[in-house]
Formats: sequence, structure tokens, C-alpha cells
Amino acid sequence: MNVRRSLAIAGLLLLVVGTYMGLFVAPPERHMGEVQRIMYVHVPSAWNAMLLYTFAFGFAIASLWSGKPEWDDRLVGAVEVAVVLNALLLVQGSIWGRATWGVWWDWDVRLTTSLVMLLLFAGVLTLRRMASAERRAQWSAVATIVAFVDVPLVYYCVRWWRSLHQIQSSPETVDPAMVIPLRLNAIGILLLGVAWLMARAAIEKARRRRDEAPLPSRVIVKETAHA
Amino acid sequence: MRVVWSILAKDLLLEWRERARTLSVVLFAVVTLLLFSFALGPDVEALRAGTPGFLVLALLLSSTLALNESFRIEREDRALEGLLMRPVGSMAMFYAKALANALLLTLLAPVVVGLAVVLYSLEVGPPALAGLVGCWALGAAGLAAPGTLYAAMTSRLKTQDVALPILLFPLVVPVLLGSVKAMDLVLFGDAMNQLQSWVSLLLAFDVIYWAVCGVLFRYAVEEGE
Amino acid sequence: MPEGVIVGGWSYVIAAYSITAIVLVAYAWSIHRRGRDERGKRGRHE
Amino acid sequence: MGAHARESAVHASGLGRRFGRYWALAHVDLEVPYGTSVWLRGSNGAGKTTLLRLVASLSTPSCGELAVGGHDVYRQRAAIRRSVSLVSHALYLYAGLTARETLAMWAQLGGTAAAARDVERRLDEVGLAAAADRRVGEFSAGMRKRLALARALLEAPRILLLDEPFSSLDRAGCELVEAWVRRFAETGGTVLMASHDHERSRALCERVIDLEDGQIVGRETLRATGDPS
Repeated sequence: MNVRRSLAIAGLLLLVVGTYMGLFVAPPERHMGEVQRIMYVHVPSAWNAMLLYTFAFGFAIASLWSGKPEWDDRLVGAVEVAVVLNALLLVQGSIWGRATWGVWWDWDVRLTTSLVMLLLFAGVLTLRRMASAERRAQWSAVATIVAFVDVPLVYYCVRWWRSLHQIQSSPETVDPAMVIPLRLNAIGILLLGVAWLMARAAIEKARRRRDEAPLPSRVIVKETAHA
Repeated sequence: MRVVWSILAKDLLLEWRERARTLSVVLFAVVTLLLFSFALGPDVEALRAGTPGFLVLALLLSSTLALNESFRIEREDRALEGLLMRPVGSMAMFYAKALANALLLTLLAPVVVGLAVVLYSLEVGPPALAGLVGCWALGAAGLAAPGTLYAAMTSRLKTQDVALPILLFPLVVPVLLGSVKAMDLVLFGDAMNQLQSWVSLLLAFDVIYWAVCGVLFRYAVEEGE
Repeated sequence: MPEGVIVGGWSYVIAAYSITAIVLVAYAWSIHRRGRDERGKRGRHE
Repeated sequence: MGAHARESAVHASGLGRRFGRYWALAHVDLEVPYGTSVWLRGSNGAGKTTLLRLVASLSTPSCGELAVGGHDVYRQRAAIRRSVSLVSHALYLYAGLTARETLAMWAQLGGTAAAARDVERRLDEVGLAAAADRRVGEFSAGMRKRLALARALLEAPRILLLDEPFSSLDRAGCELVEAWVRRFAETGGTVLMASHDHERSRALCERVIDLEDGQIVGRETLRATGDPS
């Protein structure tokens, strides 16, 4: 509880500072002007969604390997938080697109990939809800692994399908005044995300416990022999 | 291997015995193709340009029918559980079921591709036809692997008719794109020599998912704690 | 990429940041509420 | 107890299975030596089917130990399944296959040449020789049951699990099952069966386990192992 709370508070603080710097300290970008400020929340959302999906993938493997339900708790935490960030990513990307390309949606590689990714992992959460208790953990892990493996394939196929987009700009090539808010926000969302992951895992664990009735007390066995 | 073959033979025999059901999958694919044509209006040029997309969508939509059907026979008298009780190994079971599904979906190709050639007055020679069927087969294989894995899970659910498509369709976006583009290049010429990269994308998807799903199938069919 | 600088655009920035803030707060609240519900239910069962 | 595990066909201690909030089986301690026939007695919902499914390794225990033929149920499912046959409520039959095809496929899956040669004999034994080439879908409930029994025989198990073997069978069918279980037990096979047919079960089995609400409430020894009534 304490770890979770301090992570959340630290994350929030970083996020506030990063956002302030991103909005008011960092200079506007050369071509995109003020619109570029969306990047300070957009890119961190993307990084963290990917990172949390990767966590989920790791948890899925651990869950199948060990059969321990704790890994499944963490898995649902990671997937759920990542799906929220992923949905945000799409909305931010769409607003950015409207401002720079003049359309809400462009079949851009990363935007399209993140839409497919959202559908894939929303599918994991749906399957989870439909599965019976005995199979829930295994099915969630299976679906998570299958979905995660798909992400690079989707990325490459969309890229080949429509390869007319800007190349990824690495933080080294941009102004340091831009790098700092970006990093602050990235770490802020990461800490917040991990705190949520833990909170969500705790909820799942509590739900599991609630469904576990205590073992009934042992009855006395009557022995009879006719031999 | 022998075990894979005997389960596969059983599936194919049952498929043949219940050919009325199998035929309904074929009919469904044909109807889908027709509907796409009506939706796009009678402009032959536009229809012709859209052929690869229509073909792959017909395949995709009929695949969920075929996949659900393939597990209905296993669920009816819980026969899948009977197979589990034999020293078969879930991997062998997976490959048998997935092969049966891939074969069945591939067998749709001659009918649906043939119909498309007639409907959209495509001018194709034997090499192009072979190419189309080849792309179709690669796509069918790509659908069959994750499709078999997911159908094994969703066949236990009351919501199986919805569950399978919402899980499967986003997953097979690479298969869809890959086979549409590959068919497009086969049909309308491949000026920049891109066919190879699309075919290798399809192959990569097939290889990865035939391997991964084979390993994971066990967790889809065995009961956990 | 278009030439020149995009002028204005603050409204897009504000929209993006507000939506982000709303979604993050809403999710935090939902986690909090679900956690509280779960603790409440457990109390009743035991 | 642990030392006996190797010699017992079934060894369970503290075995439990939970479904959600409900314990279908709890505190089950069981020691079944090879060559013994055990009758699981109890009303519906007492946990008989759950116990049989656990022993068959189709279901995973929620707690406790379970070894079948000396193999641990958590880690050695494949080995357990090689030595165990289950005839459950669901008969695991494909409606579209004929009786002969069903058995032939099962023999192939088992992988033993002896089983493949046995197909005709087994069909004859359960009185389905005349119907061998008809599809299972056209069979009556009794015929389906007989086919499932023939299939279980084909698997040449060391341990036989029967869930209500007499249900949906006519008199002749029941007698067939009785003769068949008796022969299996005489050749050293181990039987665990759940049944509501008191008379037949009492005649067949050496021991009785009473189940109630998921727990063993009584054990009865009817006669010494291997001693025909």
C-alpha cells in the first residue's frame, strides 16, 4: 500500500512538472509550432503502453510456467492499464493528426498499429470476462501471448502497406528543453502506471479470495468390515 | 505423426459425411462475394480492382463458420475430452485440427476464385490463377493456426459466435493485408517486385503462429486450477 | 510534410491535454472505487 | 502413507476440488490397492464424478496429493492417461463415425498393434458386431454405451473408471457390463465405479466408499480383495 501510494505520488509530481515544462517552458517546434506540445503526453503514453504490454507478456509466460494465480493478477493489471494508455494514445494521435494533416484519421503506421493493438488486448479482457474461473488464468495468458506476438507483424505489414510517413525522431536530435519534459512525463506515467497495475492486481487478488470459500471441516469416517 | 494423421483422417471423414454442412460454408463464401459486388455497384472496373479484397474477406468471414463447426463436433459428446484421455499429446491434436481447418479453407479457393474470375471478368492465365490459389492457401494457413487455438477456447462459451471473430479478426490483420496485396500483385502486375516481401510476410506469420499455437494449445484445452 | 509553421494550434493542445487528464483521473477513480467495493464485500463475508 | 503410493493404484491424501465458492470434494484420503474394485456410493452432487475426473487427470485438484498408478497428477498426466480408462456420462463419441471406425481410430491413437487387432473381437463382445458399420448417430443410448465400453476395453487400461456404467442400459446390457467388469478385475485390473445400482455394485465390488457433500463419510469392506462372492 505504501509503495503503491509513494509511486503514485512521485509519478503525479513528475507528471505535473513535466506537463508544466512541456506547455510553458519548452519552445514551440520549428514546423509544427505549438501543436507539437501534444507530443509531451503522446509519446510517453505510447512508450508506457508498449512497456506495460511487454510486462503483460512476461506475466503471461510466468503464469503459464508456474501456474501461480498471482501472475494472473498482475497480468490483468498490466493489460488493463496498457489498454487505457493505448486508448489515450489513439485520441491524442487523432487530435495531432487533425492539427497537422487536417484529418482525424490517417492510415499512418503507428496510429493504425496502435488501433489494432487496442483491439487485440481489449479482446484479451473480453475473453477473460467470458471464461470460467478454472480456465480464466490460462486463457488470459494464452491470448496475451498470441496478441503480443502479433504486434511487430502488424507494424511491419502496415508499414509496407503504406510507407509514406515521417521517420521516428530520436530525442538526441531535438532541443534539450524538449527532451526534459518528455522524459519527466514518461517516467511520471510509468510510475503512475505501475502503481495502478499493483492496485488492479490487488483488486483481482481480493476478488479471487472472495470466491474462495474456506475448506469445510472434516467429518468423521465410519469404517465397517464384513470380511 | 501417425496420431496427427488419424485425428486428421477422422476430421476429414466427418467433414465428408456431413458435406451438407461443409457445403454451407462454401455457399456462405459465395454469397459474401456476391454481396460485396452488389454493395459496390455495377462498375466492372471498380469491382475488378477490388477483387483481392473481396476474395480475402470472403475467406475471412467463412473461416469463423468453419472453425466453429470443427469444434462443434468435438464438443457435442465432449469427444475432445476423450482425445485428451488418450496418450495423444495436445500438440498432435492441435496440428491435426489446424491442418484439417487449413485444408478445408483452402478447398474453398477453386470455387470462390473461379466465381470471381467469372463475375468480374478477370483475364487471368493459369500462372495467375495458381498464384491466386497459392496466396489463398497461405492466408488460409494463417487463419487456421490462431483460429483453431481460439475456437478451442470459444467453443466452450455461450457467446462463441461473437467471441471468435472479435478475437480472431484483429489478430489476422497481417494475413488480410498480406494476402490482399499479394493477390493484387498477382492479378494486376508486379512492377516493383514486391510480391516476394508480401509472400514472406505471410510465410512468417504462418510459421510463427503454427509454432506458438502448437505450444499454447495445451493451455486452451486442459482445465486449470 | 507541409512547409512552414502551423500557427495557432493551442486549442488542439488544450483538447489533447484535457482528454488525457480526464481519462487518467477517471481511471484512477475507477480503480479506487473498485478497490473500496472489494474491501467492503470482503468485510461482509468474513 | 507416502511409501505406499508406489504400490497403490490410487493414492490420495487431503484431496480437494473447489468450483468457485463451492467445495465439490474435500479431505479425501484414499488408498486403492491394485486389483481392487471400489464402489463410490452417494447421492447426486456428492462428489463422485468430481473424484473420478480428478483420478482421470482431466481436472486439477485445488489442494492435496493424488497419485494414480504411482504417477503424480500435477506433473505426470500423460503417464496417468496411459494407464487409465474413463467411461463417463459423456461418451466421447462422434455421431458421424461408424462403430468400427470409432474403435479403429481409438486403437490407432493408442498406438498398439494389439489394439488394432482387437477391434472385431471387442465389437463382438459388446454385441455390436451386426451394427458395426452403422453410424453412431443412429444408435440407441444403450448401444452408444456399449460402444463406449468396448472402446474403454480397447485401451487395455490397468485402472478403469466408470461413472454410472449401468445407466441407460437394458438388462442384457447390464449383465454384459457386470461380466465384463468381473473379468477385468479377475485379471488384476483396478476398478473405481460410481453407481446408483446398489444390487449390482454390491455384487461386483469389494469395497465401498460413501460420499456425502464432497467428503468421505464411510468406508465398508464387503469382502477380501480377490475373493469372489
